[in-house]
Amino acid sequence: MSLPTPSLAAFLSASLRRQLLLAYRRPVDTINPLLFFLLVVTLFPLGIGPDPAQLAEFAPGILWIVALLASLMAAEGMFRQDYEDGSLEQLLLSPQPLYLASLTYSFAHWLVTGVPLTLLSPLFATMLQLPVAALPVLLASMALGTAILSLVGSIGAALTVSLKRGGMLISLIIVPLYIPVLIFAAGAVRFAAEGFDPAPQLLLLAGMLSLSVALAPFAISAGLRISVDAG
Amino acid sequence: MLAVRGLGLERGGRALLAGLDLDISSGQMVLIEGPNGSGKTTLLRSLAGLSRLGLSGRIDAQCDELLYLGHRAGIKQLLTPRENLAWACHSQGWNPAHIDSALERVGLSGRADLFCQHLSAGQQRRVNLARLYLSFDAQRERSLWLLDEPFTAIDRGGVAELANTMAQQVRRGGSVVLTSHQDLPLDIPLRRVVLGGAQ
Amino acid sequence: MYFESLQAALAMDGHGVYVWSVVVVTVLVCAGLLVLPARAARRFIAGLAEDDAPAPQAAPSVRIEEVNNASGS
Amino acid sequence: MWTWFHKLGSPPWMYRISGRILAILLPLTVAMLVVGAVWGLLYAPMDFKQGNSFRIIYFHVPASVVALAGYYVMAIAGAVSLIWRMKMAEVAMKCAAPVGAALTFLSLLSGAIWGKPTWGTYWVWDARITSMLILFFLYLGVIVLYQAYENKEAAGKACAVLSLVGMVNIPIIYKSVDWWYSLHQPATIKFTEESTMHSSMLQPLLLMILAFYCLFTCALLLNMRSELLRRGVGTSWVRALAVN
Repeated sequence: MSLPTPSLAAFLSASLRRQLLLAYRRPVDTINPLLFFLLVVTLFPLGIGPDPAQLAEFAPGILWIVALLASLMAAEGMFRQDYEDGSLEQLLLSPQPLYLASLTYSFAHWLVTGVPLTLLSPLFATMLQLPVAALPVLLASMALGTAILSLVGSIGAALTVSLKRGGMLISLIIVPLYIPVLIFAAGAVRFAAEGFDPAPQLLLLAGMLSLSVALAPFAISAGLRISVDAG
Repeated sequence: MLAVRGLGLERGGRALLAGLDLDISSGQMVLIEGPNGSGKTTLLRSLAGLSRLGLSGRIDAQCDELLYLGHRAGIKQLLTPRENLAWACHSQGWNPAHIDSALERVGLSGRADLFCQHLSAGQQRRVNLARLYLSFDAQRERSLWLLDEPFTAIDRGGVAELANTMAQQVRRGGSVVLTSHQDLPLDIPLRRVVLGGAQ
Repeated sequence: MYFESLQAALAMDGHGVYVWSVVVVTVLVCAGLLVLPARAARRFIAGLAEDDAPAPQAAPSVRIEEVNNASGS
Repeated sequence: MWTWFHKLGSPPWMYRISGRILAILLPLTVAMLVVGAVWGLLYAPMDFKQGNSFRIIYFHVPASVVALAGYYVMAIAGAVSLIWRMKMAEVAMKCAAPVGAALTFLSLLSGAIWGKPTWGTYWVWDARITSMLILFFLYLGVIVLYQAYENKEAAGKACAVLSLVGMVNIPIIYKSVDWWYSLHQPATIKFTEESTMHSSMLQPLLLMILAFYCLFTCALLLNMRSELLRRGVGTSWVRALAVN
């Protein structure tokens, strides 16, 4: 098929603007993960006790586990609406490269879920007594880590969007793939809190992000094609 | 524009059709007919390249533009008709300056800036049909329209206008493939592909 | 043999319970891996012999016809 | 080369050849398993640090090694099915998943039982066992995703994509878990260090690993045969089988 390609940059920026506009008009999708984050952070001191020293020790792990769950929750509905109203069909039929369109979707998803989580994480960290010195590293790890989670989560969402009970399934598919992010990101924050150099872990996260940016869109595109076809 | 060789379709372990050879050349209108469940939509989706499961044979498309309108409108409820069409323009490379005239031709110029969720089902379908006019205005050389039940939920005046546009598209050298339950109010030659006929 | 008697081999200095239970589990898993699919295949063939599977249905025919309803021309 | 590739894609050919392979490989596998097990359990010398419970190594390590390799087999079959649209590769991928999951389960269970005499508890978050647990989830994900799709052709494609994503991730997961373990438990008991193993202990282990590879192959072929039959309902070669 030989279709002329209209301006790619204009299409990608239009797609991004469209996703952001939709998120702005349906803010509940953005706010829910944040509320979930706040609620679960509240549960931990109630569950394990208010001792500041103990909380501070567990804070990196708690923050990252909750961020991971919030991201999982957000990933689930990522393509649902577009699948049901037929927008995905139109996306697949567009002469524009699907690889970049998928990447734009993930990027928009990160902007509306990952970035707010990152920005609010210092607040939650303070509630959990994480040392102030570790906050910059927390921010960096959140920014890098949630971007990876968005990309990997998009793969799961793309593969399960046509299934009726995709919700449980996406957790099973995606959580094992989230584990390296959890280990290195929580490790980085822990190192920073204990006064070690967290640079290696952050660099590893950056490396993983580059890898997912390069490879995840292939899997997302393939998943979307299969889902639209199977529906 | 579209060459189909030995096409076989199968869904859910049931053969829908086998050995279909079909050439769709420039300036041709093809109507796919058949009872419910005979595979009209699946055939149209495979021509569009959306459906590859259970497909055998070859489909070669040689066109500059492929437009598919399916059951699911691809309309975002939280965007206005204008915003919906603007994205379609970027995606297909149409001129966004034609959005206003396209909306006018589907009778929605007064509602261009309302959210689509406030429009009726028929109006939402017409937002989708506006893409046909945008495609028409783009004047692409080899333009192929694949329309699944385009007349559903359209009032009588709309049907006439739509049929007229399809006729113009064909006269201009484009091609139209459509499924329809209704009789077409058209006065141009067409090729009928009847699915699910007796053995 | 490393052990002096069968009793010693079974007891393994108190570790026998663990070692032999792993052996039992391994045998079960291996047997399951090999027997289950083989049995499924055998039953399938037996089932085929009993009720002859329906012949695959030929696809319905497709009719293509040219209609010239150009009223004026 | 290409005729061979073509034949590989033909169900009746595969069914016939796999039957012939199994006729030889199956008895061989059972013999190797029995010999390896008896050798390891009764003839190999005891490890003086761990006592006789170390003999669990002859089941735990082969199961772990082959379970991991099985994931790669599954993912590569998935890749072949996506790239060359080869149905047989899709069958192989689908059938490898439960076999691999069963071996991962065996590895986890034997590891847990081994933990009791060694660490005094059934479950320790050791790097190896944790990685196996994650591998088990990866297998389950593929199996459950396949079941969830009604259209089995779509299921095969989706699982091929998922197993490829898993294959890219496995080295990262293993490395990250290793790092995590060294961070939290520096230099505790590291008992299965191959370098310290005496050759009289190593030889039965190598035999068992080979036996488990053969076991995986046999189980995969048996599963594929059963799957080929199910998919071939109504075709002439399956009906010919029923007549015999």
